[in-house]
Amino acid sequence: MTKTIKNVICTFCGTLCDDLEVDVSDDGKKIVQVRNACAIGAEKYLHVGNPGRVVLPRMRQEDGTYKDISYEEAIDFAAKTLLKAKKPLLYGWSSTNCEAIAAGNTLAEKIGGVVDNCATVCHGSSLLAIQDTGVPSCTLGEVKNRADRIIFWGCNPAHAHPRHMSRYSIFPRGFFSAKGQKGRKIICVDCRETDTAKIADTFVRIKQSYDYEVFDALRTLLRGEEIPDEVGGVPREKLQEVVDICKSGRFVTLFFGMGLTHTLGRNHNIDNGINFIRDLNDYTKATLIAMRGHYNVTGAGQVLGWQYGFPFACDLSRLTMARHNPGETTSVDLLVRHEVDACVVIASDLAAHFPFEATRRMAHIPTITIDPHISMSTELSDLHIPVAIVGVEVGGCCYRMDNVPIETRKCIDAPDGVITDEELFKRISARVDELLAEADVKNASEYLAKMEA
Amino acid sequence: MSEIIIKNGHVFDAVTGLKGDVADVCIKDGVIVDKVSNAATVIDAAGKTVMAGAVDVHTHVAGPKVNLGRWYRPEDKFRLGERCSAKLNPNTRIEGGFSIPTVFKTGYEYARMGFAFTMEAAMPPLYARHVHDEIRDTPILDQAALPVFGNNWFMFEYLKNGEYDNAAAYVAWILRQTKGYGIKCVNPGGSEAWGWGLNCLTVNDPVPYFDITPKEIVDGLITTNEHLKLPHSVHLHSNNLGNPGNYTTTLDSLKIAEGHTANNNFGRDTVLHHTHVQFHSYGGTTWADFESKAKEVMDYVNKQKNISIDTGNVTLDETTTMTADGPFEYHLGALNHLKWANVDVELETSAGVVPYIYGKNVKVCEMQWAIGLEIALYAKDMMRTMITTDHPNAGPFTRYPRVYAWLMDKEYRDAQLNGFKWSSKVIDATTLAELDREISLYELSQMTRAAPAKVLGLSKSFGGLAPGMKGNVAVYNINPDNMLKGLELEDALSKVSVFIKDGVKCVENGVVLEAEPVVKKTYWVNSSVPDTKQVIHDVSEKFLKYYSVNLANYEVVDHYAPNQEIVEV
Amino acid sequence: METVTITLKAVPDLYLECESVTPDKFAGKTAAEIAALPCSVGKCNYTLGDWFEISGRPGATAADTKIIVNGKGTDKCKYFGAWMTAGEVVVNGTADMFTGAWMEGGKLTIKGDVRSFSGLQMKGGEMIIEGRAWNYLAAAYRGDWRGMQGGLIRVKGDVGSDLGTFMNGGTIIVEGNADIHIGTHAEGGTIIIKGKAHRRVGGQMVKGEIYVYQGCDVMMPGFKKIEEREIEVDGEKHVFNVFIGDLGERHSKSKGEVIYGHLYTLKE
Amino acid sequence: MAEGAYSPLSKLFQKEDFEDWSKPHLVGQTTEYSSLLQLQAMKEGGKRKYGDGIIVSVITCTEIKQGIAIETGKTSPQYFDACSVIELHEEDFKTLGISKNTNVRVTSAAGSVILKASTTTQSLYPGLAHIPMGPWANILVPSYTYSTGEPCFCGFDCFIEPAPQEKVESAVKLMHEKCGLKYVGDPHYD
Repeated sequence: MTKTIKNVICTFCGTLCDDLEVDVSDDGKKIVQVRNACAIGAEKYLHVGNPGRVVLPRMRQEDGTYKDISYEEAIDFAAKTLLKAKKPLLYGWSSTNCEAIAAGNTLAEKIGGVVDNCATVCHGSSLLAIQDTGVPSCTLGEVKNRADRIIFWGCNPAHAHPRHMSRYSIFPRGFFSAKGQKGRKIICVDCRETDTAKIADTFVRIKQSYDYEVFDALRTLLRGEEIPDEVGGVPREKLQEVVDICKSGRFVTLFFGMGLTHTLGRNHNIDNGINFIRDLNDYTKATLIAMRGHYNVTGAGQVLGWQYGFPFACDLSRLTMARHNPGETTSVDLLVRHEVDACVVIASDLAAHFPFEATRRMAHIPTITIDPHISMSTELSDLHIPVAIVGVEVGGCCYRMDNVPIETRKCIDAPDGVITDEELFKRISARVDELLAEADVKNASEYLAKMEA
Repeated sequence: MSEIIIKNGHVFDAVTGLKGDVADVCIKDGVIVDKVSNAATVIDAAGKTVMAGAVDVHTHVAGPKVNLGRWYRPEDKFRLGERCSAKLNPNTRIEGGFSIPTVFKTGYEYARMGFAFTMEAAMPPLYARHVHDEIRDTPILDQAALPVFGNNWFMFEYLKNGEYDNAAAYVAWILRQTKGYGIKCVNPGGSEAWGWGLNCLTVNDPVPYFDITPKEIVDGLITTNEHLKLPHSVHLHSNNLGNPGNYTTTLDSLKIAEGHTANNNFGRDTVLHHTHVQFHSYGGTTWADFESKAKEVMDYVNKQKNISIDTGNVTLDETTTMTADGPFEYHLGALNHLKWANVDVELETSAGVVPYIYGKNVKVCEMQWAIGLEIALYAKDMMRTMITTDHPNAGPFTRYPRVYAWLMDKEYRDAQLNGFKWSSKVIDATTLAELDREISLYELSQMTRAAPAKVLGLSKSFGGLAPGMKGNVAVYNINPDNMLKGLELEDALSKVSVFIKDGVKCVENGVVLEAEPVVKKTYWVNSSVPDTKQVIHDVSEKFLKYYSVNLANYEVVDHYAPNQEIVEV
Repeated sequence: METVTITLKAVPDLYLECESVTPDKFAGKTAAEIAALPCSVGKCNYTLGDWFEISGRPGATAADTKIIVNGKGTDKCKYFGAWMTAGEVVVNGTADMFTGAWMEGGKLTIKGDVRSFSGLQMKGGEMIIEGRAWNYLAAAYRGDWRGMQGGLIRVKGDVGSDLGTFMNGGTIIVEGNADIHIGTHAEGGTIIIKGKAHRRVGGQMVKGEIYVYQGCDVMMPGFKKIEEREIEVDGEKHVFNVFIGDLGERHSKSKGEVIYGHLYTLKE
Repeated sequence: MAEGAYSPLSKLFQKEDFEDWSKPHLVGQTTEYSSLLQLQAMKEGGKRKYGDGIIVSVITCTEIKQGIAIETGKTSPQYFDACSVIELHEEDFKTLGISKNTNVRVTSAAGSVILKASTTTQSLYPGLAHIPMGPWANILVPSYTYSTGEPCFCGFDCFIEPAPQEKVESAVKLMHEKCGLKYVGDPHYD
């Protein structure tokens, strides 16, 4: 006998599909079956029961092996490491719930750390562009109900957001878009003919790293000015065609992804893209949405936003004020420039997704990784603290790629003794308070001064 | 058993009718009482002004567009590298932001000015969770939020067909789902039209594809509101905001209230609250011949007893405009060429954000400043007129004390007026220079305490010092016997001597004390009106077909509002 | 002009934030008072005395105060001369981020390189960099549309990317080469690059002038050649190809004339 | 040309130049560097070939296979198979003179790693190669961020040589060795 949980939220990508059906065993300990999920989502739920789940914190030993320790020891080690560090980095946050992120920020504020989330190597540049030129956006439901022109630029939902096209962008039938795909024209711009490009009506292959120039050409054409015969490997006629398709639409939506943020120019590519959309609004209705990767990277930014006013790369080391300056307070720069002397990796895999130069630095400073599973980071850090999996073993609030908050659901119980991110951070904070009280000081700065004296 | 007695202060309170008389205020277990034992903590308020905790009827301090504003305006925060003085209290959280303060700064700053309650003025139901997330993290303040209904597809259908039972049932359902407080209506029809890049500029422009007019929407909403007997009236931001000559639209919108009578058990006798009227009182045809119509609008407001307004005073700062009026923000962005952010919300509303600099040497801004003050000064019934800056649209709420000072001290505002680059032009196009009126402390206590509490249907617990009301008391370093002027007055109003919330002293001489013990509450309205078959059917159908989330994942569950104060209707 | 010489005692373990090192903060203080000025590494608060040997004495006002910074490890110090309004600062070595950021007046000389965000949103004064400058030299802070307002920056070596983003006024002279994104969103001011620029010069610019003597590898599509003209730049006359742009942007009008940004490259 | 504006090709193979963090990043490391390679290529008659290796511009992106593998586990064989490959255009296989699924040594300004050369359905153009995001790709990704926080994940140049006799390392081993940590075998918690 199994019981079925309906309307489960898939905690893999920023699409945050909320229509999964999960069959769990009677004792509520095992997931038996998952319906409606994409291949990745299904794997996420089904492999939870795989053997080899870590249930106790593991401390790295001299000889390179790991030794299981109790949560108390782990929490004490974490609190002391963070207090001793002059400028610790707390990176990740994108695969946990907002409650945990809020608890983490409280801790970061106590120990004067730098809080940074995965946006820093993902859509950070998009956020920089938004800071420079704003963002005419809308919810995914608007796209579903109204859009008749869809542009995918430097993103590949077929691989990265498998159900995006069927739920929101290409196929769904909405209030004003009853014809579904038939009523829509799909444009795909990329340097490789991705599987998304194969579905598109128009595929524009541009030379790698020429996005900025191409956007500029489109905007120039939109204003009826002349451009060279070829821009970024695309003939003028093709660009004119794209402009005409957009202008003839009633509701244009541009989805963009890593193809823009990871390549030459970074924020400027998106900056110019946003301005292209803004210009289009003089002729028709146009919006754009960033294809956020991890399921709650947006939420991590939202919490930082309302607590300190910045979407990512938030430096709290002054203890009295928050500072934000990507290029200085972003994780990769902090690690590569040797600006931080301790590191906490939460709900993300720094070692697997950062350039190696940064990873090596992480491996050489005291590092604590908080992750339900074994990952590259856990294998390179001094301490690995296992936690419950958000969206499977614990609920909590998460934000979709269009900033819509959705409450994730608990499906099964976490393994005995394994605690949640939120509880963990609250306990570390409590331990920090104890240590400050013991040393009889007001804040971490004084604590460090006392230690040095 | 905490007891406090505030001794010998000059008490200004519209509820008990005290106009500066020296009296004691007693609080026991967080509630105002007649007397307390000798064990009570004594706060000496001799030579000081005592008022109830203030209430903000319209402010944008939580939610998606507010946070988008925070996200995309890092330049609105501390300047990098500048060493700010150590926090006065290590137990408070880091504060940041000027025009869009972080949640911590919001709570602390409001408390420093003596505010106990604020109303988040626009909550897109789909984003309700986000709004409550931020409200939960805002310290000290009691808060509530108004869901927007003016561009809601369900309401369009029901109101078009005059199905008021269904409309009422749907509103009640949304209030339960989103933990909302009342009915907000922003640019009726216009924000939906913005879904196609269009707008509704008069009350008679039909909404594209929905064959209903703003007039019908507002009229229907008022009917629904009184049918539901909600504590607050319909909260309207009418069409055609911020354009020269828009005062006619404003009057048309206000006239819709004629013939409606308030029907509720909360002591509210208005049926329509028109917000930030300053933005809606413009004459002329272009920015060139743009002039003030504050008098025309206020004359109507003064004689029409069943409507209330708030001012929306311009504070002459660099700020960030944000409203659910999508088309307006696009228009504004095209005017000042600054960064434009926009969020359209499926089936419900739209929203926009644009930074704006109210320059001291820009004619239009100087005019807007004057018009805002005119509106307050023309008001006859202070129980229907409230002071706001439509935070952060006309200026950040942290500038309230400056606005109060301008209103209470003619010299101060004339100095500002004559200091303008275009002062002669502003004096010609407005009547501010002729107005000698100075708002009294008692009138201030009405406009910032009793009136908003009454209009919001909270007069049983907020806005006064009568026994039984919440123990929210603000003590200012103002001696009515020798009244402060200008900057000093502004200063005294921005830093309370003591602020007591729910019987807990949480601010002293402008310094926030331990913020933790104060239990902040989230207010929301639970209407007993049951769902109708039709509504149940429509909801399940529309969610299946048009929404991007499932019905089951729409509700704001309890842990988003850990300390709820549920207003049962 | 009185001179204060401060010498770094040790190389900072992480990065030293010493925004106190400006004539404005030093002026009229005794050596002891200067030594008491704050600086910090991460969350640890120190005083200048903890990190620097301080000799000499400052003038009564910022204007007649000169600060000379010596010692190994200056390249791990941020904010030298930030917010300075008058006087002079000389750094004998490489300086890290935010050197001369938000500078309003006076003279700032760096004998080595400066790292990113130097001269950020500069309002006035003169900054001479004898080595190379990294990215975001004289750019606007994140989200701000008010970049460099005035003053002069002269770089002897190369510069990185995002030079003079959102520039409103002032002059930047680069004697070496430049990387990508020069004068993006420029709304005024003059950028002179005597070497070559890589790509994306003048993207989204609406006003202002950019000289790139040896041209750029890839020209922005939004630029149109209008004429060839002899112009005197930085004391020398040359014949330039004159381009207007960025035609993709909305340009304002004055007296019926549309205002464009101008890009000049040397005519071979 | 001022020192540092261009990085000589030789730097490619002198790893320690990139080990030393305190050296300022070369101005426009990746971009200027690639334009140098183009110059060189032109000199040699428009060929991108040097010795038996070729120069390609590499992008690293997410893929559904890699996505699933991440959920299966970073130490799983699926993850290894999904990420330890470099996808090339058929043309480039010809120029390299190797057949599909041959191991190659890939070297960038940041590092050097052995990968398996394979083809893809998501067609590239000659001179453009793709490595799925992961530890192997990141050995090659230059950490230069142009002061935006975003490293050069896409569009950095690499030198590819056939290395049929070399072995592709497991992620954990690779990381431990490169970081100079003691490798005691992949974790197993069965």
